Amino acid sequence: MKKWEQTTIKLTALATIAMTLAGCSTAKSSTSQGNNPGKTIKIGVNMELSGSAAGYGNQEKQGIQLAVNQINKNGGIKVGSTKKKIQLVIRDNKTANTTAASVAAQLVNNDKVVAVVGPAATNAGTASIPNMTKAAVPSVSPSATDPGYTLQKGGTVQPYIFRACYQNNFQGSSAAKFVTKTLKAKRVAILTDNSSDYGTGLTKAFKQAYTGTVASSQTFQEGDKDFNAILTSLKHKKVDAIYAPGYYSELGLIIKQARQAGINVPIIGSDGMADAKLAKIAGNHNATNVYYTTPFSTKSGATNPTAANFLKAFQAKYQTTAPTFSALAYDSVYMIKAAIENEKSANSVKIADGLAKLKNFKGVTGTITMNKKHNPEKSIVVEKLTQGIVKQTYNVQ
Amino acid sequence: MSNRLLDAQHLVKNFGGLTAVSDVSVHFDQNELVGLIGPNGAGKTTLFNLLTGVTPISSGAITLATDQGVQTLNGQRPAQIAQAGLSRTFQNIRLFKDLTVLDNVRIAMTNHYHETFFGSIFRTPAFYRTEAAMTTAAQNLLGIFDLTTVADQPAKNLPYGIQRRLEIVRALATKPKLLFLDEPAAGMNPEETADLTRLIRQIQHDFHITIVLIEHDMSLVMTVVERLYVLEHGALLAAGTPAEIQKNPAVIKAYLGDETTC
Amino acid sequence: MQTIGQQLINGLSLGSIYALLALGYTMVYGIIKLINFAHGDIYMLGAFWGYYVINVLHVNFIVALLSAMVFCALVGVVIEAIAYRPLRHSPRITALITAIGVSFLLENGMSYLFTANTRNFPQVIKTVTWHFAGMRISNIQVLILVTACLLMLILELIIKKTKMGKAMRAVSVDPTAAQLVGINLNHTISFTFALGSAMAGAAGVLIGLYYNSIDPLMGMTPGIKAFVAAVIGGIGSVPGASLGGFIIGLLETAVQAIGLSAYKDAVVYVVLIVILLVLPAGIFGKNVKEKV
Amino acid sequence: MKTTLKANAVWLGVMILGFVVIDAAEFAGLVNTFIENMLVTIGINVILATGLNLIIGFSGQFSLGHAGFMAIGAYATGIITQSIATPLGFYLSMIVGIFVAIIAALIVGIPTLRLRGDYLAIATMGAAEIIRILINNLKITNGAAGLFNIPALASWATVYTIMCVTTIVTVNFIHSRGGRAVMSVREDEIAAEAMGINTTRWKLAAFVFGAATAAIGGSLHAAYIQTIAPSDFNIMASIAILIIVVLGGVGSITGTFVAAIVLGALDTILQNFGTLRMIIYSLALILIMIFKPTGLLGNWELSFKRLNHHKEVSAHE
Repeated sequence: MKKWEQTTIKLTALATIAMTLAGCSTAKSSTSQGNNPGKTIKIGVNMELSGSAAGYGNQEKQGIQLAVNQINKNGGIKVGSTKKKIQLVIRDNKTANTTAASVAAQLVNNDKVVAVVGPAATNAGTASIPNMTKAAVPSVSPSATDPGYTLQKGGTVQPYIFRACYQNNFQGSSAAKFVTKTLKAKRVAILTDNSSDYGTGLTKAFKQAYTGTVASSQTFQEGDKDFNAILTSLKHKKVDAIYAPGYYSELGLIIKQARQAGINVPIIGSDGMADAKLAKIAGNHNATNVYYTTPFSTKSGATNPTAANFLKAFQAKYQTTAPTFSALAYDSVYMIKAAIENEKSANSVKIADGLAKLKNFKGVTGTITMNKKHNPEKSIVVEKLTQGIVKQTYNVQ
Repeated sequence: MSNRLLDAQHLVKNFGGLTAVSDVSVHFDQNELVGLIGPNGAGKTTLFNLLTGVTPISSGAITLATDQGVQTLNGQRPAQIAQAGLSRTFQNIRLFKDLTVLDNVRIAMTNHYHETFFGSIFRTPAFYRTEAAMTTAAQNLLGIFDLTTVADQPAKNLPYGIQRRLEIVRALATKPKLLFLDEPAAGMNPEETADLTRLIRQIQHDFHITIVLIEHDMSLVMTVVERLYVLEHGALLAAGTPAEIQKNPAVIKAYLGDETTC
Repeated sequence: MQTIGQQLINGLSLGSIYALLALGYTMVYGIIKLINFAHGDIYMLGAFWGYYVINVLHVNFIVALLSAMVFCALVGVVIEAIAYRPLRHSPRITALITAIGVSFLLENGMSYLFTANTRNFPQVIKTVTWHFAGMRISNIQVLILVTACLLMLILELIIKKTKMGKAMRAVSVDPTAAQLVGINLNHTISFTFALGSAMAGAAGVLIGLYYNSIDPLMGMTPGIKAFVAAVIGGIGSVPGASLGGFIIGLLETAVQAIGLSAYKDAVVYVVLIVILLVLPAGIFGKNVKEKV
Repeated sequence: MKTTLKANAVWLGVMILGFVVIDAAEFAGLVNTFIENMLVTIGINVILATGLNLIIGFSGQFSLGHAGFMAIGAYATGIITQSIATPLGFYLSMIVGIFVAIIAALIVGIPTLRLRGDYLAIATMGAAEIIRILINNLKITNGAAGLFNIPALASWATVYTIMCVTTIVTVNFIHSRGGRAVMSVREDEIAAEAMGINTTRWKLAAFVFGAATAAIGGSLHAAYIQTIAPSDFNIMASIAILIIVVLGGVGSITGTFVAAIVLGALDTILQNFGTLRMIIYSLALILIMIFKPTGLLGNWELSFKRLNHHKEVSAHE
């Protein structure tokens, strides 16, 4: 009987402890006052520097570094009466959501940064949100495009989460408008990058806004290299255009293989394509009749002095044409700078306030006003490639 | 006929085009000690494999007498056949090497003790009772065969002869009606073989089971078994008592012929 | 009809790429039963080698191809000697983890040294597209198809006809016994790695040229697909690897052709599982029963 | 029997002590969100790797599909807690996840577990990929975009407690009739069959058990990280868990703990090395495997029972 008793006692004890432990750990839910700057303004970078999105992450890192170098060369950011230099803390989240959360925690808690640029991908971004919010430190993602990224569950805005890029609905519907009005395409085929929210989100928005017929809707995965099967099946569908939201690595190959297969209809993509490498991968003669929506045109240097300045500096520093991801990341840093200067404080909570109130900010990717949902409102253009070169830009109303 | 235990009729086994066992009929009675001999490659182990279900038979019939009457073992999985009461050892010792001697024996008792999944993961009193009963039974068995001192050692650490003995104990732990021993004396010195002879007799006597053994050691076979089957080229060459077999001209020819070629 | 014919060509050319990669997997697996996870990354190294020798040294295609094969063979031998040889008598799962480690190292090392950017491969052979009966095939597709079949034949000849091939087969059946009859185990295994890695190198240059896009992570997905191809064909079998490659290529093409591109990989895996259930060692694999 | 109880008491003490230490450290401000993140990741990895170790280390079946079952648990929680955002909803979702994972494991396991070694590995990997691709294309799972804004219903304390409970349950299972049957399958399938062990059944039992713990891990992951996407559960995720198992020592639960802690700490420290992190990580992996081929602990287990026993023996001498 003794054994029996002891076992029961043990089991009960275990159950009780389990319940109580799970229920009540020492809760510490004081509202954070945010981080304050020291001698320098510490800005964190939570970025995909290795793993599958490393290519894009590194481009963003280049944009960030360029911006910070420029700002520091000019003495830093004016906080009230003094000028403080920026100190970057760059950390790799290896394109993993769990790591992105951990990096965010390290940046805000250990490095005590006052603002973060990144992550590049929506999912890594959303994984970081709880830790950013807990510490009351704002983050600006150059390229998290999911419409819900800046929103909480009920639809209220995430107080510390901002982005520099368009959200998918805007870009996707703009593309639909362009295809309908300018290209007058009645039948389109859609080719979606099905490995992230980016391609699928754009397709969803495009389908909602497009009034013509979608003759075919196919998907591909990041890293795919052979699209001949899909393209062959498209060939006889008699489409007027192909909408293909995705990144330049895959789109370059799609354009190349489509043209080789004799499909010469316009191919319309999104800002993930806006990269000089697109034409290199596709081959210049193939990259004709190719369009993409973008916030920033390499031609915009003519009208936008900020962009001209950026393009020149980027070319000088990295010996290559600036890709959109770098431009967006560059803007993210300057948006933080503007927020600090407007608020005359580099306290992280204040920066968040400043970012939310951002108005008519002159960025590389356009004149930006932050709306209530923390999405930047800026104009969108469509660039047309002919022989691999941007020959024409269109405005989309 | 009343004490017929296992009856195998017209067993055939083909491997691709090769016939390993052709039309062999054997039977084993209650509490009998039967030997199975034959030159290398005669199909002795294959016959064991067929009887214990390790390899499925191509054709033929195997039936076992149970309390519920005569049951067919055709098409049964080895585990089912083992549960029906046929246990065995292997020519090239197959112990659970990394597990302790005690666990080797307890595993063989799996089907005789019932623990619920819930009981085992939440350690109910019933679980402890079953576990204790199982351990006691296993230790008793180990005690009978002088293995108590090594109970906590991994099986792989035991000397060869002890491993052979453990394999027999493990087979006994399944509470078999019929025990197949595949070359139990292989690799043993005469002293160990003598021990083994005593052991086999003791098992037959104490456990009241039927034992069938494959053996090359003629001194062992001839002293211990009551009846013999001789296989050659996958077919039954002769059957009878040791005395009869020793006089059988076909057997003498087969064995002498074997020797002359060596 | 034309579409079907064209899709057949698409499938075969995609299949030949998987086949090329699967050959190396099957050889290494056949001899030391190791899933050489780094195989796809050696293929990536081959592509990068081609990229640099063509861009920097301005060599022609044949030189690039052959030098990539030699380079990759060396890399394969070095990897085997450093990372796998010490583990020859360890549990196989240990060697597998090491192979994964090597794969990570190559991917991230290359990303670190040469950035993770996608690059366009220099087009040293001008693409010529031939049209016939409404179908089209490019010279590079033909080149890859022919190379894949040729390499398969050469491998088969090496394994079946040469002394080294005999040694390889012996080692694959029983390394200890092979050593007893005087076969140098290390040489044989090194040779196998050299051969398998050279295949990957060739594949790297050819595929780089064909798709015109290379990046440090390019070996990951095709690597896994090629391994699946090798398993379908019966790992260890050279014709099996080619057959498996073509099966996967045709299958992916067929799935995409009927509009189920989202489930392309899922279908491949379903077929893989079904084939394994029917033929537990793949199509040409020998199902070795354990002797009792 | 007394030693068993004593050992159990010691174990219970260790677990409570661990909790109290972390809690105190948190209270004292030694553990901030960053460290907490690391600890939780380690805890979830322990749960996942313990389950996989049961499959690989104890039943000897090489499964490479753990992430697929993890995905099922994660999505069950992600979807259900969207509408029932209470702790009760969380536990309910975990149970649903376990249930679905068990069904999936049966569907996958019954046909494939007859395959051997690497063939089984590749088949289970394929099965996990099929699960992931389905999730990637379903509406309810929100496709490739995944789910975010999942209510934060798992604290570190929840993870810690559930880690302890799953470990106890797993270890208890291993040290039972069923656990021994499972190990006999690993040791020698033919001999196990000949001893009347229904090997198919026990292999399946271990596989399903492992799948259920994977679902628990996934469920906690979803509720703690609050974001899940199909790409979190790809082949590399399965491999990450496999690495923990092998590094710790196949067949050693203690080893799994040690490896999860070592790798978790390493990963966190490497965050300071920027882009070099994965290079250092892979080198560490290769070197550990070369110098410790059977893993950090081999198949050694920490046992207070044995420790106690040794003490008593030495006291008597």
